[in-house]
Amino acid sequence: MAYLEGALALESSFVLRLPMFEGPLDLLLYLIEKNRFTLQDLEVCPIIDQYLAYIEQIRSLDIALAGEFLDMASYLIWLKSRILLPVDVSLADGEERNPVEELKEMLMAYRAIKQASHELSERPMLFRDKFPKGAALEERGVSSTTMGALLQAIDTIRARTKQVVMNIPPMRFSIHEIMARIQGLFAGRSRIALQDAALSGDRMEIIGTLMAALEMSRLSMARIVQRGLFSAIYLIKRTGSE
Amino acid sequence: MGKREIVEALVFSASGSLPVKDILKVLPETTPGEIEQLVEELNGIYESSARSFRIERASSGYLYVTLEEYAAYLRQLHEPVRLSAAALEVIAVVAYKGPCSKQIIDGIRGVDSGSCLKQLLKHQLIDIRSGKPMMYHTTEKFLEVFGLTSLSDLPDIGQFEEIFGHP
Amino acid sequence: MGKREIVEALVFSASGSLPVKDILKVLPETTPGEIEQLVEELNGIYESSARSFRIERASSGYLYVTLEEYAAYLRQLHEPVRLSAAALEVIAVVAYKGPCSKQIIDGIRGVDSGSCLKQLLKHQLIDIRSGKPMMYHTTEKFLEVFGLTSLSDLPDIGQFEEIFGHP
Repeated sequence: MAYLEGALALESSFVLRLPMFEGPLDLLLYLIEKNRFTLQDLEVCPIIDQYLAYIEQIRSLDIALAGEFLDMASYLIWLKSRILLPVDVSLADGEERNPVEELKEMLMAYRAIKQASHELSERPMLFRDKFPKGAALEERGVSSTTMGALLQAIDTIRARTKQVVMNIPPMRFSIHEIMARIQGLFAGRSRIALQDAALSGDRMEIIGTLMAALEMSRLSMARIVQRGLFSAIYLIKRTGSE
Repeated sequence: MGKREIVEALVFSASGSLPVKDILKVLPETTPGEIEQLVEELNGIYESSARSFRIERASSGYLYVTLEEYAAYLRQLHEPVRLSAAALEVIAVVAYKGPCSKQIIDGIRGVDSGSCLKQLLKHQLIDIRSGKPMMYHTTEKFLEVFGLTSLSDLPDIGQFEEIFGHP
Repeated sequence: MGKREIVEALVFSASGSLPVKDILKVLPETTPGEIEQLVEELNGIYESSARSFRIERASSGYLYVTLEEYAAYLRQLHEPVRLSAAALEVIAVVAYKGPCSKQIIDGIRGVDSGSCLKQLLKHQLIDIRSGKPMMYHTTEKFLEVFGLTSLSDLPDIGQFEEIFGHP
């Protein structure tokens, strides 16, 4: 696997090398080119293996990898299994599109865009290769502008006022008060739903109640029980003998 | 490509006047006197080839201007100005929030919007509905400048997320 | 002062590109063909007197720009626009595909394009058309920046028709 040796040789410069790929499709195109395949006579399996090995290699170097690369990896594993496993006759009667063809089409579309963007960047570009004459001084009407400019303005407001927006209101609920309230509820029964302990349903109160429950659990005053993911949380009273 | 043409390109590309010190930054071996000499040469070339513009000395730098005899034609062109970033913020608030008072606009932006409101009023992008407090609202001209047919053409604020991330 | 110099002064005084229709407003007896002829003459004069700028056809009009050989000097004064490779991919999708949603752009590129869209919006190379989903399209400024008269000036790219011809 020559490409892997290459990858290892590049180990130290990986951080610099990685952004070379704009995304998983870019990496796939690179591997296809490296193997001297064309999209028409593409052998998918070796490319999939190399892609997965490459991703593994990068992950072993502990470099954070964009989610898209991993999504593609799991898609390719699925694709390979589809290719290697005997075709299910019920699925093979033309109803479903050939996933290999779909991948090829994706790659073709991406390659075309990559080429187009390359050609665009080769053109003499204003503000990079040539500069327009500066604006005259006089002020008259207002030039037409873009919706994007409007959104940009809103984003600027948001960025500037973020601190105000993020300002978390002070905790108006004392954890000890809530603990005392829960104790009171325990007087009549040994098991209460956590949400019953938050009287107002106020976000801050719910957080306060959860913190009170955790504190009570820590002090062995109650046990916290939840039957399943997202199901109701209950507090069960613990007695001294428990 | 000589020094003279580099000076020409620099002044040419500047908005308004270009300070001499900016020219010296790009051409460090030059002196202000030399630059003045080059500018005179350029104006000589423009004059002898009957060009419609000259370079003028302006406060701390140089500036391209068209000759006065062309003013009559130029005035017919509606040379537009760009709205300042602050004015864009204000118009964005008024457009999305609907008719609102200065207090509300200031509150959302976190800064005073007085001079922006004045600028927008001058350009007729907003108008005032009398009352206490006065309410500002967008105009037909606003729609025109932003290429909208009605305020309902404004994209949904929630949709910004895809570009600007979480609020 | 001839027509040619009036055209020169008009384009010269404009910030950004001057639409042909604005020139026709000032010089109503002229035709677009004649204007093109005059612009060619002007560029001839600039070339023979070794000027550092030319008039270019851009978007729907004419624009003064400096010659490429001066770029190295000008970049020291102006913040040059640097589009990332990713942003160039996004603008290529929007330009070739025509107005399209973020989902489509992401789909073709295989990665999220949010930050690129933001960058391109900031440079006003793309704009938004509201709707569900929001659609992105290229702007006049895009044509100006890439020296195009219209989107149909874009180089033909192999297989493009068959890939993008039918949505």
